[in-house]
Amino acid sequence: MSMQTNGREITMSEAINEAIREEMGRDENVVLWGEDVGAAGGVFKVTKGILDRFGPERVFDTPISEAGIVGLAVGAAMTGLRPVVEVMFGDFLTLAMDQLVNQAAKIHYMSGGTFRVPMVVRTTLGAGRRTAAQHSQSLHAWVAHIPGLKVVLPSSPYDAKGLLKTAIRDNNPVVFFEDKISYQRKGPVPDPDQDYTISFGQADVKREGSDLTIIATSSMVHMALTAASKLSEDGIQAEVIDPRTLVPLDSQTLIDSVKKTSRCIVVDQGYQSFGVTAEIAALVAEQAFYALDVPVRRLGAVDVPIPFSPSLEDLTIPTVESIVVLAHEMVAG
Amino acid sequence: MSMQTNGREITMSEAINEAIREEMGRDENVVLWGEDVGAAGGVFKVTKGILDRFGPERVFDTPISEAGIVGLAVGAAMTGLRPVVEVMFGDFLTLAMDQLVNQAAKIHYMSGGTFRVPMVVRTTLGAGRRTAAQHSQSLHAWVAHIPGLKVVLPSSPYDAKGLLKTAIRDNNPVVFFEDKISYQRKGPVPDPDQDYTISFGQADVKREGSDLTIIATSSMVHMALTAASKLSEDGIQAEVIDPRTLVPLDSQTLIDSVKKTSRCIVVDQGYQSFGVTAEIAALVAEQAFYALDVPVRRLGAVDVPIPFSPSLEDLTIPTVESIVVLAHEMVAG
Amino acid sequence: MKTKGPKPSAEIGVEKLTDMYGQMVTIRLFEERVVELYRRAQIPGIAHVSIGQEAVPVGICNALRTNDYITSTHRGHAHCLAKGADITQMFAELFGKVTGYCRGKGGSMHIANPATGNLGANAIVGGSIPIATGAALSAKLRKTNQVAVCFFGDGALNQGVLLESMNFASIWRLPVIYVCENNQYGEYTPTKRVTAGDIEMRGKALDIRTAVADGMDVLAVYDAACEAVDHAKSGKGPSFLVMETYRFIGHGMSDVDRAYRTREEEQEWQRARDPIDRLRTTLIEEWRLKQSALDAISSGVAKQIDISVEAAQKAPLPAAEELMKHVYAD
Amino acid sequence: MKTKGPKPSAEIGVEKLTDMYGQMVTIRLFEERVVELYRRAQIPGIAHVSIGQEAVPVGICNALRTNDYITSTHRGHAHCLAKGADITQMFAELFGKVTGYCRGKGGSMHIANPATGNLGANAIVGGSIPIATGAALSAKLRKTNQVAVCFFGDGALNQGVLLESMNFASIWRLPVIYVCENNQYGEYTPTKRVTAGDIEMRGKALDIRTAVADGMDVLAVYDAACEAVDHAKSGKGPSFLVMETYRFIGHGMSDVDRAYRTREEEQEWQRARDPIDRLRTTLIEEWRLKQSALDAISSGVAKQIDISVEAAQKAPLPAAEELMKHVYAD
Ligand SMILES: Cc1ncc(C[n+]2csc(CCOP(=O)(O)OP(=O)(O)O)c2C)c(N)n1
Ligand SMILES: Cc1ncc(C[n+]2csc(CCOP(=O)(O)OP(=O)(O)O)c2C)c(N)n1
Ligand SMILES: [Mg+2]
Ligand SMILES: [Mg+2]
Repeated sequence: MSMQTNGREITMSEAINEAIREEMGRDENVVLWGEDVGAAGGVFKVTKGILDRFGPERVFDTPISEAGIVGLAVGAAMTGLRPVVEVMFGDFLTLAMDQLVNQAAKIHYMSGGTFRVPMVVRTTLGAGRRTAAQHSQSLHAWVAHIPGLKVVLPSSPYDAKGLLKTAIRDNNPVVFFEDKISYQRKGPVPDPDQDYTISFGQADVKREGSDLTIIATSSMVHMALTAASKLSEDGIQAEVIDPRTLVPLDSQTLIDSVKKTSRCIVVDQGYQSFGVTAEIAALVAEQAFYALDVPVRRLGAVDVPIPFSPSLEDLTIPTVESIVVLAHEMVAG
Repeated sequence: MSMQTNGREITMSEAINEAIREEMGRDENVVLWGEDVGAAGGVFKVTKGILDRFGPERVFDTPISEAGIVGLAVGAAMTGLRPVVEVMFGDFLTLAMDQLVNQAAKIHYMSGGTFRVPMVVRTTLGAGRRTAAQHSQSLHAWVAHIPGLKVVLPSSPYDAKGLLKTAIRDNNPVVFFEDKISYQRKGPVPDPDQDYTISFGQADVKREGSDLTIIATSSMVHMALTAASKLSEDGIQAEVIDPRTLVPLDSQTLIDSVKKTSRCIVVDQGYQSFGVTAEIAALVAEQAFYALDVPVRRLGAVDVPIPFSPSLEDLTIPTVESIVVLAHEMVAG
Repeated sequence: MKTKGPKPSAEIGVEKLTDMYGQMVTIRLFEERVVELYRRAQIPGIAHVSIGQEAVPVGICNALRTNDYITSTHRGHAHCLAKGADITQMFAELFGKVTGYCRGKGGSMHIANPATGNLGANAIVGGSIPIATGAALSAKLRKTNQVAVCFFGDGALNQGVLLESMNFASIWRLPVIYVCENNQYGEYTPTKRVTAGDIEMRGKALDIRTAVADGMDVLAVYDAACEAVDHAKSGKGPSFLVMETYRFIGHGMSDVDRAYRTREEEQEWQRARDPIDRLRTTLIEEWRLKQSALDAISSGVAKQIDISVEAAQKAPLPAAEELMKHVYAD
Repeated sequence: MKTKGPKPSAEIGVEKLTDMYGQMVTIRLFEERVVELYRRAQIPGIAHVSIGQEAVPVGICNALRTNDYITSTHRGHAHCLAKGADITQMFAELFGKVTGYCRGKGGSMHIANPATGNLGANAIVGGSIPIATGAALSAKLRKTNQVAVCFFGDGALNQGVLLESMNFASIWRLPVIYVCENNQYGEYTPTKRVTAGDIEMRGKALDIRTAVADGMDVLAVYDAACEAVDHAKSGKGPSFLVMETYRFIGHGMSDVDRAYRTREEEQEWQRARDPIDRLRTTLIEEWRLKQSALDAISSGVAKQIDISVEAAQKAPLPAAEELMKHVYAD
């Protein structure tokens, strides 16, 4: 961390709210829309008070039209605005993929660099809230697969604020994934008057260690950190790295760590197959090949539609326990 | 290959057409719809003559409504039909992802196994036709990422016919990706009266070899086979394996091969990052770890929106040359 | 194969009316129990109830046969019950028990039941619209003379898939009935603020037979449904029914202040237009039923709910092996 | 800031009319050359031309200012030209040359040009509808008094995003003009067979000002556009214009037998309703222009096209370094 935080602790949700307010204050072209983001402050209350602060000229509640929400942002971004729009649940990205993938992602390239599409789509990921298969997916791998989009996955209030401010200032379409389950997680964040941003493509070493590298994304970072604490009690020093942005990806930091530790676990909350853990594992396995003592291992969500029943849902997502068990296995041999 | 083919050679397009006809003949619940699939026989002429053969009660031209095309199939499949629908270009899947991913893929699971969704979405992948960024994508990695969907990528007329017949008989949603560029490719296929199917989850060793395994999908299989011939002139014996279905994936055949050859290249036409090559490479790097002499290497599409200009487009997709160069590099050390 | 449609309300007699009364009471008490159980943390996740909107599912489903199809929404308990769902299996599903309709895998927003033609609730606003349309296409092609009813809220009016589906239904004259329950809000946003034009025009513009009914009057709903069913079953194609209604409480369990509307507005609907009170009055005044007979229905339902909740609570959770089951059908 | 809209055709005089004639001729000859170059394999990929439909882009774009926005479709050359594109850069793009509007990266279906307010052609049917709507929102919020015109074909009428976008435009009264070029077919399918109801009802149902015009009469198109622009620029919101038109040749370059329609039908449109012939007749009969003056326009355009094609052919292809450029903006 690069900034003094004065001991101030705020939640992830507040950090995001602050980032939006500060950027809206800084640049009048930043506007906000989405379902119930205005008067109600969003279903997760993340945008609370922003309508009151900036007024109905810059903050609008929309119809339930995800393709339209994203598509209008594309047109607005091409013509001078910097929209920050919300797609309430990441699962609903499915409805907006044409506008995101065929339009937003490609317009700068297809137009030979003449048009830019500076927009942010804030959306969510993550299971664990017993909301079943259509409200629990983590579809960031899809977005990361598409050239032209940037993908951000903050794990702490500090990162969320700094990364969102960067996203809003970026001249490209950025998809910003928030884990619903961490909205109330608190962490140190500098005072609002201290303007800071976090550059994309800079992984953050959340904990140093020498025996094993755990690369984890979004709220899985906290699972990894807790696992690392437990492992440390058993004499295993795990390094925990958060890539923070999948696109651009700071592969160097990941590879350097694995070259040092010789072992690597990749943890992510998306479906494991054809997901984020695959890309990172393939990359590390290639680039740190000669340093590896044991195969790179992956922990993603079990490849099933997320079930409703708590007794089943709890089996789908990587846990502290599953990380610890795997780490022991890898260090043992 | 398991069937006598009597020397008959037909195109990929004809093979697909035959598979649909045979299954429609076998089961009256098989119905066909999509944009211009009826009277015009599809923009690629793949469904030519099927309307005449089975009549307008079972073959319909639809409006340009991809979400509807796929969504109606879900409802029809749940209630007794076995729709085979066409999404003309794979790029347009973006418009139908909610129905495919949140509905078709999940209904069997979410309903506790009470409803089934036996439907096939035929669509295309592949670049090289100078149709630019919105008509050249290969988005099969997305579909493979979603539990509940099956994903088929035929590389030959024989495989296309046998796999499509299996797809139509399968009780799950299957997405069948056809490379536009191979529609006119010919290959041996048994006579129409010889009913054969190819089981999902069985990779096919298209060429045996001992020095290197090339895992290739769809039309990349032919690139790989041509590369293998060239390599063989240089004394390098490459084994070429076509997984044929990504979901289910026959990982065992892939791993066994790499254990034998100690080297592996994965070739696929989707964007390389967070794509199909990542999953297969990660899998092989983990499961054949101790057998590998050099890191598993990947060749996907360059991570750019596919450009229109031939001079640029030709740089985006893996080529025979790029496979050969990489293979030499890997065998050298 | 033309089958006679259902009889209109003027012809159905007191028995059927009383039955409909009982169904509305069942939904009301079921939903009230859901709220209570949710508050006591017995129901995990999220849940949306239909208190105040009972006339729509009951009026519509009573015009259907068991094998006619319905699709439902995130606010789906009422549709499932009106189409004949078993209360115990409903609660079991809400609790995430393996004895629930979806073996605990679906929960509140995904209850489905082939035996009653219920193709499933759906947590994607608008998500079930093409599904119902596809079921209607299937019925037409298989010549089964079934009809498919698609329930959705006013919020779904602005999902593109509505246009696509209705267009399909219209050009192919499919036996589907689109039922828009306009409860005046989509979450915290008034429908009028985000929905252009008159709602019924969305059907008319696509050449679909359209009717507006008072969604707080179960008999008006039922009659509108009978006509639409008749229309569909005689091969004339789709209908679009707009039902004016109101949810008496919040959007979901966490929506308690309801700052987006006034208490006066709520009271107006609750006092003057409660669909259960209304049918009760009709039964007493026009059909001379005794208050006590109607009270007995309520207490019977209440008892049934007690029994069901208890049974569902005792049922087992799904075992770990269930996790990997049903990802793919055999 | 209310700006006066454009003058209706009755007031614009012969100079502007002749100019519009020249624009239509330019499009016609441009497209004919495209067909020829395509047949000679000089244009890679796919291309869709607007021969027969020239009146719509020309009539509409002449009611716009340079900084007003347009979005276009897969059949987009005409819109780009009518909005002021340079012919040489157009051909260069079609050839995949680095001097093209998109540095050869876009091709026929993606020509975009900020200098003329052209937000881009689009190869996704319906794909540009929300983009134009978003540009209109942006113009409104930035108070620039610009209008955004969204061109699309009849095929896009059944894409859900149309409903979503038009609803946004209506509720927020956005300065957007939706121009449906109904050329009677979407690929090989007659529009009527797949499109329910009267097209204009799709606008009316959403409370959008709607007008139907003869899309083969450039002055009728122009007048309809003027009214819509006036409406938009005076803050009254969106319009929906339905233009009846016809493409004289196939859908794309490979569509040669056109089995989906009769030769008689084609000839009816071509002989009686050619928009260029029609304006030519008006100019000669009502404005007393000489045939020779009009012929001179055509030959001037033809010469310009020769020069442009030659220049574009000589231009370089993009170098390999271009591949990785413009994936992301700085
Ligand atoms: C595609 C999609 N977008 C947003 C949501 C979140 N959401 C759940 S219910 C709801 C409001 C739906 O309103 P309406 O259709 O009127 O139904 P009601 O809740 O009033 O019964 C919203 C926005 C969703 N579930 N699906
Ligand atoms: C989303 C999408 N679906 C299908 C296609 C394939 N396609 C290209 S043009 C076309 C017909 C479009 O018809 P219309 O909108 O009437 O335009 P026209 O070609 O008649 O000008 C189709 C189906 C596409 N490009 N995009
Ligand atoms: Mg509502
Ligand atoms: Mg058309």
